Amino acid sequence: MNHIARTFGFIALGAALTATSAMTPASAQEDTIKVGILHSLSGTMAISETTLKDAMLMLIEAQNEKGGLLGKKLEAVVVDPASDWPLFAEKARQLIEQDEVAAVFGCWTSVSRKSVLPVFSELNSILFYPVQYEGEESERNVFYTGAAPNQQAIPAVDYLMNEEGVERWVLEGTDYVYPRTTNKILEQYLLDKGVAAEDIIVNYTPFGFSDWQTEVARIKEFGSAGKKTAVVSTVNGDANVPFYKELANQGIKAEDIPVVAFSVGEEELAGIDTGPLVGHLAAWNYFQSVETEANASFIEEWHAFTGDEARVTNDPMEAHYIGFNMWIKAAEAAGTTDPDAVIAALPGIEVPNLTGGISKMLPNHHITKPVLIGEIQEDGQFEVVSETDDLVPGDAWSDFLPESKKLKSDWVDLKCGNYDTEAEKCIAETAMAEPATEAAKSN
Amino acid sequence: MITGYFLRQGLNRWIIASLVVILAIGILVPAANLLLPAGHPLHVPSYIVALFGKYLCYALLALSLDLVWGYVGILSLGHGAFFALGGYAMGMYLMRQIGTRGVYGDPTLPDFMVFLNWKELPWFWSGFDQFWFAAIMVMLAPGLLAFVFGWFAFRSRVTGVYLSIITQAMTYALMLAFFRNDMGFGGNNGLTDFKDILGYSIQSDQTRAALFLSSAVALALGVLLVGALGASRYGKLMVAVRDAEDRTRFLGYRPEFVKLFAFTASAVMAGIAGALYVPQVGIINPGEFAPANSIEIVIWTAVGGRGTIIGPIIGAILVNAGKSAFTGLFPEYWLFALGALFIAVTLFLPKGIVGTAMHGWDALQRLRAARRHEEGRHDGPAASQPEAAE
Amino acid sequence: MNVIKRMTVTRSIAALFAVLAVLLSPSMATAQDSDVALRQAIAGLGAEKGYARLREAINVVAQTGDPRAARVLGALTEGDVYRRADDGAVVIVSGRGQQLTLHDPVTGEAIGTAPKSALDKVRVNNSVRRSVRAALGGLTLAAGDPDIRMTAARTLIATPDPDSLAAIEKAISDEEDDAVRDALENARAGAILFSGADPETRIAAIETIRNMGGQQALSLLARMPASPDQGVLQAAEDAAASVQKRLQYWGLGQNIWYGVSLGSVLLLAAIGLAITFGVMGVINMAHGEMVMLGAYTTFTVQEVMRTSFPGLLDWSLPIALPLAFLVAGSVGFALERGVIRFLYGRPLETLLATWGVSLVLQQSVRTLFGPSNREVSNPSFMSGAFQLGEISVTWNRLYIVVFALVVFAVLLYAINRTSLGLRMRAVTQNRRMAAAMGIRTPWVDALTFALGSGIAGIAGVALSQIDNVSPNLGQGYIIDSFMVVVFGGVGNLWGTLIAALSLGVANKFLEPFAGAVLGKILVLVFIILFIQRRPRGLFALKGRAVDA
Amino acid sequence: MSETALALAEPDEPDVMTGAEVAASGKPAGHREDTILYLDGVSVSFDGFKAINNLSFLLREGEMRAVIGPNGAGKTTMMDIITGKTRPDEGEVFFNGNVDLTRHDEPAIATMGIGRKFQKPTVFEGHTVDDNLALALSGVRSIFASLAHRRTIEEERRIVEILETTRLSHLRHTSAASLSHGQKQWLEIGMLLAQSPKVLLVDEPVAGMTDAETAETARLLRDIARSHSVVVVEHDMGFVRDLGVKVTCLHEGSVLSEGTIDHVSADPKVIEVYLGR
Repeated sequence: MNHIARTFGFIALGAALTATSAMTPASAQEDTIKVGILHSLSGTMAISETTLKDAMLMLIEAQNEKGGLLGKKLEAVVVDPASDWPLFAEKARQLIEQDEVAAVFGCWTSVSRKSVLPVFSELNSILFYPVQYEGEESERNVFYTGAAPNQQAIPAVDYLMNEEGVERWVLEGTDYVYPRTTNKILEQYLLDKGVAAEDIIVNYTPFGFSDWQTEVARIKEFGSAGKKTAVVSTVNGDANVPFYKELANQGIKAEDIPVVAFSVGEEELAGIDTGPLVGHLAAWNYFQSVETEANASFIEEWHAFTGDEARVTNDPMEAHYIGFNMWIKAAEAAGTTDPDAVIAALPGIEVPNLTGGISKMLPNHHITKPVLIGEIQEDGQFEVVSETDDLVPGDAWSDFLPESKKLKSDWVDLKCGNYDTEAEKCIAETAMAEPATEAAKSN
Repeated sequence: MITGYFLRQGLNRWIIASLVVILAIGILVPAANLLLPAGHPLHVPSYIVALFGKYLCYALLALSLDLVWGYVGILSLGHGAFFALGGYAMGMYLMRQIGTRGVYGDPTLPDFMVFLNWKELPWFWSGFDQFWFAAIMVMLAPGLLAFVFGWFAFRSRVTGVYLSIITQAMTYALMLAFFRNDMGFGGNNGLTDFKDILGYSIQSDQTRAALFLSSAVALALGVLLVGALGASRYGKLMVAVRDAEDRTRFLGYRPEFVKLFAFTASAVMAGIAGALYVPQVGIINPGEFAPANSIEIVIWTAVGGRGTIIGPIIGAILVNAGKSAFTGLFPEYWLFALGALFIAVTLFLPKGIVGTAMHGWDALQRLRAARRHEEGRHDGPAASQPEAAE
Repeated sequence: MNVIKRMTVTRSIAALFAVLAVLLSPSMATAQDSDVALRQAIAGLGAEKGYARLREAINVVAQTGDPRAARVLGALTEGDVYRRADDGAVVIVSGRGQQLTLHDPVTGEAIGTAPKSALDKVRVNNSVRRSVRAALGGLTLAAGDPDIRMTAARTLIATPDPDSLAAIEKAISDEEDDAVRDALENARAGAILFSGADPETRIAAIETIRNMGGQQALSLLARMPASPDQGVLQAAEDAAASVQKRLQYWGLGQNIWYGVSLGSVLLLAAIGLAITFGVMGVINMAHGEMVMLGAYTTFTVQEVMRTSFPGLLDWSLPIALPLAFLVAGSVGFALERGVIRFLYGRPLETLLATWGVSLVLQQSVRTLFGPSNREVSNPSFMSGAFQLGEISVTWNRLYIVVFALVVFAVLLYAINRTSLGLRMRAVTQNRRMAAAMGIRTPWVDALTFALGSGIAGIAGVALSQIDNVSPNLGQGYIIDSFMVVVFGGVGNLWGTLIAALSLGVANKFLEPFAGAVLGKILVLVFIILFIQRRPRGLFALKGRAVDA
Repeated sequence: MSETALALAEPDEPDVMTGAEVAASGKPAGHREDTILYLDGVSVSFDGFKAINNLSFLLREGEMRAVIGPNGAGKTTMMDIITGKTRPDEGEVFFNGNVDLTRHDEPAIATMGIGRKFQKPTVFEGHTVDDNLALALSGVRSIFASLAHRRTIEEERRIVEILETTRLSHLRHTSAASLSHGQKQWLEIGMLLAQSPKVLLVDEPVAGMTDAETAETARLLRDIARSHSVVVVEHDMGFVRDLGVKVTCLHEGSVLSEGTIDHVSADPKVIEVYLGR
């Protein structure tokens, strides 16, 4: 009998929960503007994304202290998509449809972004995406505040070629779309620069790869052929720690074979004993060690907000900083948070970044950023060894991939994310016309 | 005719009741979404339609697992693989439907192949531009995998934990394989950015309603199928194999074929669930093969009550609704709640929610029967539904 | 404003120069004259910004030929050289925090302290470090300690320079240590390859290089400038081929080593599971989290050592071992008492409950320690690698292999020879009989589970040395662990050992041909097929079956 | 559960084995063609341990035979070999004089007409007594046929008949899980009968039964033996005596002695084996 009572209790609980989940929007308060935060707080990506959630909460709090936006307070709506890609889409839908957020800041992996894209275009909302990515995309509803490949990979390779005299290249990456695309672009770039094909090897390992012995030994062997060798690493997340540990233990020093990474920042280094890694490089658009006033106060604020002096800042955080400020400025300019108005207002908006420059939102929904090359220091920070003179505009479509060379994105004049400059037409538009004819046929 | 067959199999009233409920939900929810205006108190927002559509697919998936676990006693820790294969088959069709609307405007190649410089469509992508072909593959791919895998495993009499672990190895290997970009299935990003299905925009409320209804119908058919199988002599045989495999063998049955049939049928069901799931969530990626996902399916089934028909359905919906609610309400703490739920259910409701309820119901019936001194009376409700065995 | 991480891992170069300075002190008086020149040169290090200028300044310092220059150059690569803001003096700095101790760049004597804000760091990059290294090579050939001379000779081999031939030849004639002389001979041969020497000399040098062997020889032969002489070319080609061939044999050994080392990691990960799952039949999905707890215990111990007992830092691993065992063991104990004991006889349900436990444990750690990776550094005795012929063996891997085997042996002993082990076996074989004989079976169950969990915790200590310490740590090992235990045969410890090692080696042999991903897939397919052949694993346990 | 029955299983009562009658033992006499079961020179070993060593055994059509022997004598392994569970390393095993059983697996052998009851009662606990018997009934064995199968009147009649034979009629709709130990044994015998086998192999049918149940079981088996060939493996000497049939005593995997119960129990080799250690 006891069992039955318990069972019914459970069912009632379940029903109550379902009901609550459906009820949440009802409690929406009219006097706030909601901002969605869509970062994984559990699962494999929590490692990287939790910090971004905290950074957003800090930015929103700071903005509210300054008086909010358009006379209203901002309210953060945090959800946990749990590193589960379909759940990203579900949560995005919930944020936009139920919670009626004005904009969403979120996603880290390419696949999570791809998963939410249709939701944002269907429900016409705004996503700020803060992570360096493979490019080859420009959506009306998405603003890319992280680096496109030309804002990270190519300047890094230039530095190694010119400053370190590297002639032989190992492109080591995790097997997913960002490394694949980046390496494709780099390979073409290197070949164009006159590097012989046999002086490039490309290698992919799975996610979370932890046994690097063979791979590192191979790099060592490849590097002992006499020519100066460097590793361009697009190894992702969890696999980095064992990778660097193995590099250090097999005695690969930065002076011999430098490794330049595009996915290793201050946050990732916090998990590694950096002593043996001094001199290895990373290319980003921001380092915590950059000495500017804006950065110093940002870091101070961050430490105050988290109550932890040891918390580091990193590049995607700066991207959110820029993106958030751009959104505020655009909404103020438009006088509303209505997505269409804000989307129209965003291109051309300029806000200071943390490295002393002014970043600008471009018509292709990417931004201008400086490219910094940093060497890992003993204290887990980077020391900038090279910096581009000007800000580099983000390029949605790479010039080093045959199919995307001809494409151009311009949401201001052309109103198109993939304009074919050869055929002089917008691919998305011509395609839009087609299903109508098809539907007509089927009727 | 078919109905007649099922009726002859003596479907009990529980199954009929759940059929009615499922179909009613299948019709009412989309109707409330489409017909009622947004402000109406009974209006169901599209968000809920998409969400429940997903739950219905999960319910079908859990039911398919229940067929092999609850009835035949095969604990598959790799059922996610069949689900994902069905999903990929559907995803490939949806990819081909994009046509020139990809970002590069290539008429045949999906975007991910274009930027990886693939020049032509791999052979295994051919045919997927036809819905009928994709529909067949949705069932054939998981069915074939299950058949081949089962053929070897069951004939070699791999049982118990060993079987569970190799099913896990199977889905893990498939996950690694599908993660490889060289496989030609889009690697980690999987298949996404779908435009339309059978000529209807995948984002329209009408299409979504139709998909919702299809999921409900598929689930109802699943219930019907499992109910009919369970009530047939074959169903008794499944339970017999679960309880005493050796005995069936010495009675002249071939338990490996009993298992193989159930395993294959279950894989096909899982594949259909996957195929309906993909257009509703808009993405299929190798993460669906992750062993953790398969374990979750087991958990839904167990929470609801394995060996019962409505148990896994209720379990799948309840756990996922809880997950949806918790991840929004307590994003930082929902894993505690979920973890605690699993522990509590195993400890306090070993037969699952429905199993326990039925047990209570049975006890009640028996009590009444005893009071009326009706000896030997066959009490109906749970008789055709096997009890969860240890 | 940031945590200043431990500034110096005791790295070989730093130690080397400390020793060097002591050894050179008697010669100080005679070096009085060059003192001014050296100080002047050193002042140049702090003069101008820009790496190119810095490199020039380094060469100026090196050209003084004064062995005492090694101190400041060594400190430079460590990032310990600062420029005092007020007077522009170059100083070497030690200590941490805001107040730093200053040292004279020539003598190394402490010359007071200064706040960090009053100092500018002399920034270095890779190319600067390379310049320093090259400069040091020449400076240390005359050192008193043969080990230092050896290092110098090795540096010379790696950076062949015809200009240093004279110096090398002088060093050879002065050298008394055979090993160092051999190394110097190799260095000379290397330098000759790059010089314009006559063909005979070069062929002889090629012969020397060929005998030296190894990857480095191959590299030297590949890099040497093309010679118009056919004989030289032929000799170089032959030598390269012969070196290559030798390397191939060594490569086989290297692969086996990699495999054994991967296998030992698998063994460590799986061995606790061999108890909780193999012996007790609990499908323990929280096993990975026990490993994770062990890793986090290591992290905590290391943090405590770092902040409170810096002298014991290198001992944090040995200290963490028993603690990790206790932490994971008591969590295991609590888990058994609180959850699992209600589930005996229902193995598949333990899967559910322990899965729930694993979620809770993961999230607890995430809440307590934060979601990001935590740093657990290698103690100095586990850093680096040594050469065994042409096989490069990293110390941390070697320690892990040895450690895994020791854990295995201890566990085997515990189960077969101790009274708990005896009771454990009695209970698993016949619970009722054991109970009838007065064994407190619930107690034994709890202890057994605690033992399995504790061992997993110990594994976590070892794995923290090669992998991420993050809340996801356990998830990465759980599947592999189950594969190992099942492949080896449930309930058989020896099976687990053999399975772990053979899967490790198989994986490493497949990796070069098939790539890491395909290699792993092939191993999984192999396991699936193998289980078809032997449905109870490699070493099937007779009689009692852990069956679902 | 009767303690006496268990005690009887221990062959420590020499008085049972008095009145010896000497008969020839060793290689089975007679031709393969006349037998229903024929084992000759069968050996099987597990990891070096010879479970069956050059065993020869034959059973004529309609005969009932009791097999006794100490633990580890190879009784169960012999059954495993006959039913196809274990393949012999060497030797011949024939059914009906001409069917080589070593070439068939368990289901095939079962359908040929060899039924087996396990030492530990094994019934389908998730089913009722009725369903247990229905599943055992000879006939439908293919998966697809079983999908559409409906119970026929003939089947119904047989079930009722078997229920009566096994005295389980009043428990027809009870779950097998709730039967007593003895009832499970009978149900399993009933399931064997439902198979309509030619030969029944019955492994320790009275283990754990009360005296009354034991006597009842002996009666049941004698009934069955009228129309079937039966091999009974049993420890309980009183029960074997009750059966009143020819006895084969196994030891270390081969036949030690064969004949009437009096003959076998007086055989000095048997006494030595049972008491000598």
